[in-house]
Amino acid sequence: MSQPFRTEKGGRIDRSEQFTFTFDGEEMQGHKGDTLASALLANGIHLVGRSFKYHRPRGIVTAGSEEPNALVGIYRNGDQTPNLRATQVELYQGLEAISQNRFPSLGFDVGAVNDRLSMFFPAGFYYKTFMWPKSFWDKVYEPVIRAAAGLGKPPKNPDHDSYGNLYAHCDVLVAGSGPAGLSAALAAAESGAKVILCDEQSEFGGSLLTEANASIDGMAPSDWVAETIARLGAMDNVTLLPRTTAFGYFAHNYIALAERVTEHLASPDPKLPRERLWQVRAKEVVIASGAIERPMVFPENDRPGILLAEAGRTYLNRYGVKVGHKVVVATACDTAWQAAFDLDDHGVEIAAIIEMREVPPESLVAIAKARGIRVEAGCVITGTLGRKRIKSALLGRLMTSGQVASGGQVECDALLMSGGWTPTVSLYSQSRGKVVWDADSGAYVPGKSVQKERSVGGAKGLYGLQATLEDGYAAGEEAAKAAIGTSKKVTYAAASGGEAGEGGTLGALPHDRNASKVKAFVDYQNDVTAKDVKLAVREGMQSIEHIKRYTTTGMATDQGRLSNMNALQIASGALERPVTDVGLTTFRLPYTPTTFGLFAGVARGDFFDPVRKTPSHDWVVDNGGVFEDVGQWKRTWYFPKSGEDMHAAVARECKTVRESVGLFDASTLGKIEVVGPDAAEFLERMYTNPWKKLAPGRCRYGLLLNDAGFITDDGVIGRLADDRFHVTTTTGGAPSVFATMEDYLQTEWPDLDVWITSTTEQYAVAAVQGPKAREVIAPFIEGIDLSNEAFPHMSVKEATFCGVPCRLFRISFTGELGFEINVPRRHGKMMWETLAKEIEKHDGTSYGTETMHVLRAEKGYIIVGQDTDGTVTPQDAGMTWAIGKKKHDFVGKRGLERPDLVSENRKQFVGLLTKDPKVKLEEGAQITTAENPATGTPAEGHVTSSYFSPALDRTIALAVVKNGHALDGKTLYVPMPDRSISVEVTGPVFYDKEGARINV
Amino acid sequence: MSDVLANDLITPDAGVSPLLSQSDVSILKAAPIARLSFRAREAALANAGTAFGVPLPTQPLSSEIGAKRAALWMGPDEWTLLAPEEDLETLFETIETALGDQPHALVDISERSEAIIVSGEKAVWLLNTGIFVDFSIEEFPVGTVSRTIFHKSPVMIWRTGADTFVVEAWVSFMDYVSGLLVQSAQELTAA
Amino acid sequence: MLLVYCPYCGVSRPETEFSCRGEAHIARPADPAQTSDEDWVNFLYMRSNTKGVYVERWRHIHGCGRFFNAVRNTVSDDFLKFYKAGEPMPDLEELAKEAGK
Amino acid sequence: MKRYSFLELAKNAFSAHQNWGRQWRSPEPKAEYDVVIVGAGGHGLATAYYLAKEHGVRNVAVIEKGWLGGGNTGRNTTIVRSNYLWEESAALYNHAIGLWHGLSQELNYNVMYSARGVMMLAHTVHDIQVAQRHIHANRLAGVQNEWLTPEKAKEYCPPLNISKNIRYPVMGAALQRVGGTARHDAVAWGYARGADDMGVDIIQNCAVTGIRRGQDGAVEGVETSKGFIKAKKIGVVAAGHTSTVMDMAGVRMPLESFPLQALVSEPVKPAFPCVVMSNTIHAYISQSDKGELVIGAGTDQFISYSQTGGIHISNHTIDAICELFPQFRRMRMLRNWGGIVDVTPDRSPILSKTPVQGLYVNCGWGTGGFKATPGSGHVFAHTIAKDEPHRINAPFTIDRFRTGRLIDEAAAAAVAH
Repeated sequence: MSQPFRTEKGGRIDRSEQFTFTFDGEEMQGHKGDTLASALLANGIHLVGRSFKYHRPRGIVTAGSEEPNALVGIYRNGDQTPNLRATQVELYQGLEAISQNRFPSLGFDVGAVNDRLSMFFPAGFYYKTFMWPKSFWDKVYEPVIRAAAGLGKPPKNPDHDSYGNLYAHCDVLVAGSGPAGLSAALAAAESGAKVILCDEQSEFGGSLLTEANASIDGMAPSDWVAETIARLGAMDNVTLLPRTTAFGYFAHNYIALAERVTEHLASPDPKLPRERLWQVRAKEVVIASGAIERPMVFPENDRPGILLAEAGRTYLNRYGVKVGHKVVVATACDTAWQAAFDLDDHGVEIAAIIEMREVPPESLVAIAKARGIRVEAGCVITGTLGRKRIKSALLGRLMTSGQVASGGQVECDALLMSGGWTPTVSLYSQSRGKVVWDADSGAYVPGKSVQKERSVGGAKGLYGLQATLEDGYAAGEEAAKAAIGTSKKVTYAAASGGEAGEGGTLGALPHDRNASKVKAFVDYQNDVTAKDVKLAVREGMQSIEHIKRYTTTGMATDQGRLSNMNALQIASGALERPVTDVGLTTFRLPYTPTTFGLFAGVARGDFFDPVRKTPSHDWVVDNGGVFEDVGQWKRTWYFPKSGEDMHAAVARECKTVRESVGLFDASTLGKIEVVGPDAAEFLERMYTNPWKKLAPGRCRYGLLLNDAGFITDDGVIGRLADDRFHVTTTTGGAPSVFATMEDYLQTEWPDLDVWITSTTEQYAVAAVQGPKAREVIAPFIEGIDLSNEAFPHMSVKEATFCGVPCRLFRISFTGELGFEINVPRRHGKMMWETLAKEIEKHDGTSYGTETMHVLRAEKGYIIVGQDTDGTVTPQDAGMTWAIGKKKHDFVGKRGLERPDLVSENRKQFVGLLTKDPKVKLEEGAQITTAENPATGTPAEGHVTSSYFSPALDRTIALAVVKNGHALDGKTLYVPMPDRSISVEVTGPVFYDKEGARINV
Repeated sequence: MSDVLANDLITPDAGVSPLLSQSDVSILKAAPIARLSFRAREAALANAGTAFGVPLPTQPLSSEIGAKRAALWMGPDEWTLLAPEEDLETLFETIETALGDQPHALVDISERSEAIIVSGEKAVWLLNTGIFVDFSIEEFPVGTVSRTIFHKSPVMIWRTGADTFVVEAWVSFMDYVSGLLVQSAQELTAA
Repeated sequence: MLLVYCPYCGVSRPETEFSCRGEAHIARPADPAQTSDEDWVNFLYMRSNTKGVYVERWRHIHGCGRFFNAVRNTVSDDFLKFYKAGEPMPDLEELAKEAGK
Repeated sequence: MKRYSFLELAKNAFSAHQNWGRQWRSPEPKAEYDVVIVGAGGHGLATAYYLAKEHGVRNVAVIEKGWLGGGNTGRNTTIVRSNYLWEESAALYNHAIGLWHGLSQELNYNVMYSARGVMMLAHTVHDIQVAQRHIHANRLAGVQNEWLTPEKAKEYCPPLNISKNIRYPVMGAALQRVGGTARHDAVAWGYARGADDMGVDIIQNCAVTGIRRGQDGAVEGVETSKGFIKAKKIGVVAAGHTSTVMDMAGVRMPLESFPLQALVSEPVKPAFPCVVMSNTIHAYISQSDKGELVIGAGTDQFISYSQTGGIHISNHTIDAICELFPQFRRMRMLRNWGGIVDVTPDRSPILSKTPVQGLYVNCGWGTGGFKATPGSGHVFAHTIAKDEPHRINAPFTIDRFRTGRLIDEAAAAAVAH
């Protein structure tokens, strides 16, 4: 029969809908509503994976996100996701799952040899060995260790799916929808608060979906859940988010949720994101994350078929699956007894209840007796048999001496265990709250609230259905009150059954086996045993953080949720110190592993970062231009004609500009309008240069320093009126210059009557440069006499271009006659196309940033950020001329007087000419005095810019060189891997040294 | 009131087809408009308001509207003044003249940004895919204007109706902003 | 993502709308020419970097553009006070005491 | 101290590992030491180790507020490289690289130094210029670093997306083959074990609450939660808490402590062969021996001692990683944490005497201190023992901020155009 472990009836699965899925290629059936884990169990499959280090066969242990063993790879539509918990994977038609960390197969895994040799692999073994011979580490040991480690196979192909993002605000966020969460959400919502209720599972209800032995307001718990969810769903102020994990609790009540939107669907609509990140600012948070059951640490506690008791109950009541036909229940607390009773109700044979406590509650014993279930009190499990599935359990009787006497063997095909309950304090801990030790329950519980949150129910160690419901209601009211100032008392539901249980145990259980031979696992996935923890202590590790890092306990994909408390207890015992003195590791986000794509969201491709384009962009694309990324901007790099490479294109562009005319898009340069009666005074303080005497209609080059004295930006500044300046900055520097100006203006000189406005995008800017520049623009400019006399170099004036208002600058970054036309951005395309057409008539060219760089280098103009690097002063750059000598202060003036900035041996800006005019230096190449310097020789400087100069028909370079200004004509060397290049130091101006070409 | 304004001053660009047209949300490109940045200390506000035609709001994040005019509070000494684009030059002159020697800064920023109109019952949802501001009507009532961040781009949001928002961004960011909004809206049409 | 209150806008917004500009109340010396190298380096680089209650400058860069000051506990990241630029530094001990209550 | 070896491991296996000795003691502090080191991170422990080993100064205490190696040593992304721009930096980090190579053998503790290569991507013309400048400078300084074309970069790191169609295509990379990763905890533990063996007292859970100075201004010792400990020399190696500790001696520091986040994915089989860094789009990634992808994120914009950070920082880092390695989009974050990094104005460390006699400080490593651990400890031990800096750390003074003689590693990243 298919699904031999399926119950006859019951469970929340839809038996009318059957799905076929595969596990390691084998076809199986399950139902709608199953998880992969429940479907596998229904098919009698417990062995689902191999452990990390010893490759031991492992089975499903839990029914939740804390599952350490049942990690599988899921394949669909060419996408592959490793390490998904089978307990969380919802079944759909055609689901394809594979097991992990085994070779060649799950059943036969050669890695299992590690288990046989495990005596050589105690905790931290790799720190003690693999050191000889030295060369073996990289070549032999490490590759082997790496291949053996890891779990699933990494995805190979780019992800097809998309991921969404949503910011949300609410009054009360409730994380978790068990009894405490549901009642809290209800109370808060009825109080009028805006509520978001999320739960990591596909269905709301949490433990109520497992609870068969209780009633709420006379209803079965699951019916009460349905009714409550219906009520909440009908309210406008409530957002219900199933399949949504609150995975991160950040400062100031900022919570991140991961919603799985399509993962459970067989064929999702591709328009839907696979997952969605919710970033929620909540006024108040209710943490209702419940508690999870603790495994018992006994020898061979890791066999497939050994599960937590509550998981066994969940599989039965929620999924209609029996974990076995003959089940042993091992427990130290009351709650697990109910698992035995529920299974018994479904006809599963309970081989025995092995109760650690000498005197379990009489009421439970009585029920067991009535059902005819064998009870062994004062007993523990001391071992198990069965390699790929448990076959029997060894019993040990606890003696008053503390010793354990053998108590025989019980056959079984599954074992349910319960060491008690551990509150899930992850979110509380992430909120930076400090947990406190509760000796009564033997658990860490939330202490004082640090943020605006409260833990309820199991999450704070409170159990029992009625108590939990009441706690939830009260917390919901309280949260609403805190968030919106009012709350409404709601009618509490009355529950019967689901009482809180007593009991529990921590740490390794006593046994009568050879302690040095047996393995009792603390952390299943990472194969950490009780022995390992003790060894770490023996080796001097005293802090729990050291123990964790040394043994790797708690570092598996469940982040220690299952293992921490047992490890802590074992460490405490070994250290002979109380648990509270051992410390506790911090729970870090995410609560459960969270998809990278979720964090990355929509930021991919062109939406990875805004693509900023200028108005010429389309024209450039149409005309074959090549772009470079400059910050977020796309700037035209060069315009190759057919057959041209970059070098040829740039050479042609350079030549054309110098001989006739070129058109360049300068729109990306930063533009700041400085306006107000104190505008000149402000610039006087910001820039090194003097501004007060600059006449309206004139421009000046401005140099900007930081207060340390180093060059940070530059640009031409035009005075449009007494109280109005048009400032330009570098492209990359635009935001920081603006911010710096605001900073000084607002915080140092708030008395100045001046304001700054960014106009970078207000204008499109075309630079027309070259001897024919005037002829090119003349037909379109109205309102200005463009003659050299009327509108000389460094002029600015408002006019019109093709009837559109423009600001015309006569400036040059090429050394040629040049104009820059600023038109309102919308007309930028028109301007560009008009000018592009016009320059053709003059045999001109469009040119890009590379040619711009060459032309300015021929003239020795610096590029801030290329020829300067944040360590260059105006003196270094040979720009003392830019400093207003009479100014008492400007930003950077005092910095420039510091000892090292006025010392000898500073690197200074010079030109370099290679002895061989064909040899082009590499930018960044180092400069030395020795032709073949010894390794470690300090460099005299480095090449900052280097190009082939078509105008000079040779290569040129700019550099910073120690005392460079005094080295004119001297020979230095640029040592390269294959040779040393000799260079002559020159001034930085290579072309038209007297500057005649600008003034025509 | 503000919905009226959207029809009055911020109008869909007639020549451009909608960027997004779904039953629950649409995105329309707004027609060009005159935008002036006005900066001044308090003393100059009254004159400026008179010259502009509506008073400059002093309540943070608020807007004042009048016939073919809107004044948006951008900061304690900064306003964006909106008017039909044909009024740009006269408006500029009028304000400059009215203020005379009173210290202030008036700068034409008409072309610095572009606007889109996002409207529909899913407008808030759509904006919240990239903006972390609480757009509930209590927190962000009609008439509220605020600069903020949309994913990785600075934007300005102006709520002109319960379900209508004007979203402005610097021109070179608009492809990014509108592109992402359109993309994010796709899932609303999923089965 | 911290929640920062802008005293000019009167609203709290996530920190990415703001730019944090380091320790507050470090004024640029009034007369740099008369300032010693030691005092200049104090202005440029030396910071309290306090573990505890700290005063820092924030700018509402993607909002109203204003600089303002905030008092923050650098251990908890809780803000204790926001105030406009130009206002005097509050009594930090007093604030710390109040926050501790 | 029993030496570790295969043989020793085997021997102990047959005694069920019951006979392994302590790796270090947990002593109570003595009344007086020759040197007190404040901070038992990698740098502090290495300092103590080399004080004892190379300078014969064994009467040393390392005082640690928490647990040894619990600060940035145990929280970083374990990248080791030395291809820094300035000669001073290259010398310092290369000194460390030299020590890394034999460190496992030196310490008899496998620190798993894995020279997997560190590749720094260039996405823009400006990046290429910066990378080339580094390569040329490194070559002259004797530091290995080489340029790779995008194709060669992909050959070295097959998962890398070198498509021209991504937002910031990879235009090449600088590769330092001798760079790589090491096991961070093992570095702290190895130095602790070595130092302890030579008599150094490592005193954990002991907070320094004051630095006592005498009439002459010189240090006399430290006040701690376990009482006063006398010492004529105090070396402060407290990373993010340096300002706080130095303040106890009345010394103001040019430091700001920022939260720096890092994260790991769930472990997977080998998927990533080296270390890749991208300054332009802010991401770095490697894969640990355990199989986790180890990813470094950025710092928050404000100082903080909270050891947490904002989610937007992770978002930006992961979107960059997914852009470069789109196949990792379906990987999942397992753990995210924060450290506190002390940053100087020029992004270079301070390894220096101080204006206070007997007080030495080793700080300012910013986001990249792990790689320097052995070298830093080595030259700082020299500085303390001789009361004068080693040739290599001589430029890394506090005074450089006054004079303006910065070692500005941030500078070369200046914006272009």
